[in-house]
Amino acid sequence: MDKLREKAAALLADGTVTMVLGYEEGTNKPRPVFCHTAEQASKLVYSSQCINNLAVYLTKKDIMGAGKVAVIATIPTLRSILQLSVENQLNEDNLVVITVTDKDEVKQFANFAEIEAYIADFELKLEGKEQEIINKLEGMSREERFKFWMEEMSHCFKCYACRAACPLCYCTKCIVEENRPQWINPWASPLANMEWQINRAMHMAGRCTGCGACGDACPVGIPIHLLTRKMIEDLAPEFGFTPGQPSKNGNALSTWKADDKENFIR
Amino acid sequence: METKYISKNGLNEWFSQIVKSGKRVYAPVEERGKVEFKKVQALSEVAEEYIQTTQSIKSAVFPRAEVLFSYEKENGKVKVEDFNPDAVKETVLWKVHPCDAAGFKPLTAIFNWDYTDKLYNAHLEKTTLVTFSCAKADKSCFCTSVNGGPGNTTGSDVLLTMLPDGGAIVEILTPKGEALVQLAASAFENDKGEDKSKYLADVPQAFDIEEVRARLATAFDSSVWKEQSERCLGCGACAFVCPTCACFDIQEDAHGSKGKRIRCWDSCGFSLFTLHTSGHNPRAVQSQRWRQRILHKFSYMPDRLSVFGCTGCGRCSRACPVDMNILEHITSIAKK
Amino acid sequence: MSKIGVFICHCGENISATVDCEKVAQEIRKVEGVEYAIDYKYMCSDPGQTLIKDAIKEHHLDGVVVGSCSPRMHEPTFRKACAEAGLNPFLCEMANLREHCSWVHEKGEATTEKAFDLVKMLVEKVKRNKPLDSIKVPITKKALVIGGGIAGIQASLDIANTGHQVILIEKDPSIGGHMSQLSETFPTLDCSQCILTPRMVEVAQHPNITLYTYAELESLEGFIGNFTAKIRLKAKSVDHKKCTGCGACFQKCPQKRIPSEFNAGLGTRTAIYVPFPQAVPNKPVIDREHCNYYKRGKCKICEATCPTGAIEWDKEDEILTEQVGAIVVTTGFNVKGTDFFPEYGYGQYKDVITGLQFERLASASGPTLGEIRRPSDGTIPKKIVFIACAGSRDEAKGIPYCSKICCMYTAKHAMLYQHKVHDGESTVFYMDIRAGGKNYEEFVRRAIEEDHVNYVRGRVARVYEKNGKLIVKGVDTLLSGEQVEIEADMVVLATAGVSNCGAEQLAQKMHISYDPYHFFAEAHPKLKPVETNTAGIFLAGACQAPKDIPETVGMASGAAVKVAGLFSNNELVREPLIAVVNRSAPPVFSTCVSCFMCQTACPYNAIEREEIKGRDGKVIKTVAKVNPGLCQGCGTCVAFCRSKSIDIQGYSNEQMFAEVMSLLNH
Amino acid sequence: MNNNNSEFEPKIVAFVCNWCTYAGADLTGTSRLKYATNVKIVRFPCTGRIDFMLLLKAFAQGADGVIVSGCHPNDCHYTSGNFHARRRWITFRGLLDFMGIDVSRIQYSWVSAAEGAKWADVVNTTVANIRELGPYTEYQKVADYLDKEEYNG
Repeated sequence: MDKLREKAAALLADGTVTMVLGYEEGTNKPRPVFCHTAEQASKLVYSSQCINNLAVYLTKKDIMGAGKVAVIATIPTLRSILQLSVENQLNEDNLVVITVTDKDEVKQFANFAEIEAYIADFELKLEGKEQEIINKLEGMSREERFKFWMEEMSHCFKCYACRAACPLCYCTKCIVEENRPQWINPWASPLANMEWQINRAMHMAGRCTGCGACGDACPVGIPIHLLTRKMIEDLAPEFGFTPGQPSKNGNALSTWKADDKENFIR
Repeated sequence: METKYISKNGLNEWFSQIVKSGKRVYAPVEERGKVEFKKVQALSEVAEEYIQTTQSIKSAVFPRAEVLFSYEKENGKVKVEDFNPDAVKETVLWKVHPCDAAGFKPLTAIFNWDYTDKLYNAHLEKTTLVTFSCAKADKSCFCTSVNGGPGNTTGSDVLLTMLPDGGAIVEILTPKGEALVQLAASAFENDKGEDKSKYLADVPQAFDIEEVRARLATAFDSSVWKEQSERCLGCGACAFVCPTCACFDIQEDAHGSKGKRIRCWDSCGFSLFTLHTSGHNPRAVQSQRWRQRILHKFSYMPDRLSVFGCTGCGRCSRACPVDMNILEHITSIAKK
Repeated sequence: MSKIGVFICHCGENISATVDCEKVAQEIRKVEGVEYAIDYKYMCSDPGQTLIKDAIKEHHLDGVVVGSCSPRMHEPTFRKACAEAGLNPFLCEMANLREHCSWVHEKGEATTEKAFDLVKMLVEKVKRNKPLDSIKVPITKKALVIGGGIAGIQASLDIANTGHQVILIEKDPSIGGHMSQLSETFPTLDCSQCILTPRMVEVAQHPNITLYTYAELESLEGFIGNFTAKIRLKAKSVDHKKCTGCGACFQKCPQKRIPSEFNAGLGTRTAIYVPFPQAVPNKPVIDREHCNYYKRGKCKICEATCPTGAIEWDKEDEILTEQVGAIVVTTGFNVKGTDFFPEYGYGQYKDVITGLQFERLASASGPTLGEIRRPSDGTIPKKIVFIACAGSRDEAKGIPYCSKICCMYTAKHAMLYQHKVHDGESTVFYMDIRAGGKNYEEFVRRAIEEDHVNYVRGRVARVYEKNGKLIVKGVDTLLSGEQVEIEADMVVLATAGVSNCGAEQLAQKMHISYDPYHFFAEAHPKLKPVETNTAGIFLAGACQAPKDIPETVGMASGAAVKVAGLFSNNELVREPLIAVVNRSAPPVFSTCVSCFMCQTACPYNAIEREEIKGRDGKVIKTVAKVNPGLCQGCGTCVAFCRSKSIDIQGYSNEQMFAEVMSLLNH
Repeated sequence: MNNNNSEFEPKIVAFVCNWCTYAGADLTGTSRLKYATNVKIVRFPCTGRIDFMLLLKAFAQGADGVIVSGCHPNDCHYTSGNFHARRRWITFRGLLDFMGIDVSRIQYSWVSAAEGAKWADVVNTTVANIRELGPYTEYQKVADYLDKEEYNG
């Protein structure tokens, strides 16, 4: 932890960066913090408890400003950073990416290519409780699954915390704000909520890196992250990509193979 | 204004009488690891062990989405069907916390400020609040800092303070409350003279709200807003769980020649909330939206409506994905 | 508030027979935004169109829906009519009440209701149509003709003679195609080569024609007026600039037993060869598959004999890139071989031959110098049997269609046989005789009456060999109904005409459609016979369906005129139904978030990057931009764009959304 | 909603591409082949253009079934629009099924400009299937956001 604080302090002190994004102690668990001075770096903490995906801030112009910033990145954050770079959203020269290895070493990446190499060793796996719910759902009849999701969706009040917490939801104008035509009814209703989630999932197809920030953010505890997470599990083998590893040449929906399965097409 | 005692059995009797009377009863119910207000039939469904429901009960009087009126155009003529107050059902809100009940005061103030809102008042009129004093609190609670308290009666029709024997001290606060009690008058006994304060949760006061208000009067251009809001993601979670947030949007649900006009929740935390058609946004960045949220609750509302827009329920702090702890933030403002 | 005019067409009886057109018109008047509605017998007729024009002026309509036939039929007609009345043509839409309603449903309530829904759907769409201006794209006034048969030759000459450049490519070493293989042609019996070869030479010498033989289309990109064609020039291994065509090389070539394609396998050729004496260009290529040098690494006799040192052993295929504005596809057809017919001996009997092989026997330039002789022993057949419809019109063989030319050439073959073998006896087994065409019927009658060809109506069940003879077993279904058995010396099968090999792949390269038999599909069976569904690509000849020479030549000239018509303008006016990236008020400028995922999705590389600059010239943001010349309006990017920043004119999100909603709101 | 399947007339929307299936459906007409009136065709330039939201909207608006049809692989007028569409459908289908939405109510097909008969068959079999499945009330029910007691907390 000290090594991390020193590193951050150094970067700020020598003016390499204008700001360091990291974690500080929060009410119940660590939360995002923005250090602008070397002194503030002393607030930094790092542990497995750090679950917020800091990549979400990297596309917020008013927070980032023009200067160079450093971000302390967990594995999920690293994945998001790569996906964002693939999507033309990051300026490699304006970003210092730091992580803390399992051996508790502070590692600074020279470039995105290095990040790619680094995360290649970390396989994106379904967590036990995720797998549990997925198994439960797959065990259900279609009608039961529909009931399950409808019940869940009935709790959604459209606060869009899922969108706000997702590093890849960086559109200036989200489809739910689109009103010509009004694709999705703006008020909270089970159907409108479901339509929103289906859109979110479809827009994430081939992009989602499975960090689970959307699910963590949901104040009413809907396991929405499973929608995209399950999609990764299904599509990765189907379309031949590695879960959580962004591809530079297009994603699941912007590319195709002549032999994509079509047993459902007459 | 009368105080009575009700025994455990009496409580059961009263509750079943309320249900029998045909009134809808909403009470906290534990489901999917969350406690939320839900329509109930029996006292046994009501949750016991919890600090706070995730969402406030404001939706009982200010639903997430509500039809203002519906219309249909037929060969040139337009038929409008207005909102019908008589269609609103009698409702009892059971086991509301004092901080939630207190929320009804600012809500009522907002919906009757420059315009008397037909829908809100219709709901309110038919709603009776049976509030339970808080015996437990957590570090997000701060009712005592905002003119409230675990045994506060503001906004309630009846206030119950549970006693170790399973019975409760019953404070009947309004005619509505009295009427509800009359549904099972025999279930109530005379007051045993117990001091309810013994049974209330300990919620230390964190700041002096008037001091905060005074500081805020000059804080519009303070750097504090940027500092506090840097990590804010700009979602609407805080506003939607809040018992006093009343911002809404008005939307059209039009299909061919018929349609409905709908009022639905909105939040000043959304960047779109103040976006002009011209493309100009008077609250262009999140820090400005955060400032609006705080000033509105702790400065504008007391100025205009002589009531604070915060009851210290701490829901926003618990709901926030990035731990924007309002207690912490307000305290720091007070200390500045 | 829209003012839509709705015009319901009866199409004579075609629509009104099952749809209550009057009711549809009445009901639609009640729909929000419909200002005027009327039904009429023939909307596409002059008075019909006048009706529309007058209504536009009189009622100041800002949108028109015509409920009639398929828009694929008359959309241009009605859009033109609207334009003439001063309404932007793209404010006119058509509801398909004929093909999609009246013709496919029985008369009744439901059918009329559906008709109403279809019209209502388009009303909701047209409310959201925007006036659009056509896009103008420059035209490269150079044509590519693919296939050097008579169709390609005719098309090339006709285009070249209008003063435009033509590139003609032919996959074989010489142009000429099937026609050059024919002996005489029906119904005039004039010598095929005599009329063809002058045309071939003309092609070679024409200043406006660039001829590439031994060449194939590698790939095709772009769109009408602006195609980029990659052409593979297969290695000839002979430098035609140096080669004088003296022929020394192929006289000396040791590989002499290669079956000659030109002689349909009846004759042989060498490895370095000119396919036939009148070939154009009359210069050899080396068939590497059979050449000793390429097979075993030694020989090179041709090189030794070549006086000009034209042999190029290491020559490789070249890829040539050409910009062309239009393409005429004239790749012709093929005929089934005898091996296709188990009942006729699977091609194992030497003296059972195809009609094409008979052409070579009868041809003066053929392997027998025009004498009809049996491939097996070279004797002159005294009894010959011609079997028409060999494979054609036979569901069981997967060829249900009529090959069209067999009846005529079979009659011709029998005639030629009778003329050459005076004591010979010829029998034709036929199913029907189809001799539609100028002097065709007379021609067949001549065969029967003057040349005494014996016509037997019936199918031949079996042909088998029995001590040197071919036993032909059939039934005379016309007269006796009895078994007929003929001991023939030779049997000629009028085998089915089929699509040329590789037709499917070629169609896919060019993105034109084809039918189940891989013949290329014309844009409209009657009214657009030489066009394809892909603008700028035209068809001529048997690649579209089997046809005879006159028809092929006519079609080729037709295609040529289409090309000339296209080239008669400097700019091509295209429908503006293309994608556009939105623009919005500052500080956003466009909701495009520059992820550029659309670039990977676009089939035409039509999406570019555009910098939005502030007054100070500083780049504010870089967003996607659609190149209107390249965009073909498929809309894949539109459905793909998450922020809905790209929309497509004419099929916009608002329009499609409104259509779907309207269908279900009652 | 009519729950008696024998009298039940399914509402079906067909999303088709202009070059193959729309032309194929034209051929069905020209060939005077008959099919059920339940299906109404919406014309798109290409299957690649078809937004998955439109399918959801159709169901929300009361459609009981949906047909999506375009050019056979390799036949796309725009080279690869149908390939992109196919990817989208595979992804969409998996998601819908995971959410318990009845994917058997969506019939995907390739119908070329030459397959008039196939179009008639696709329509008729789809109508029969949907008739069998009955009205999609399960989905349309949740479209009613007014049901406060359940949904408004």
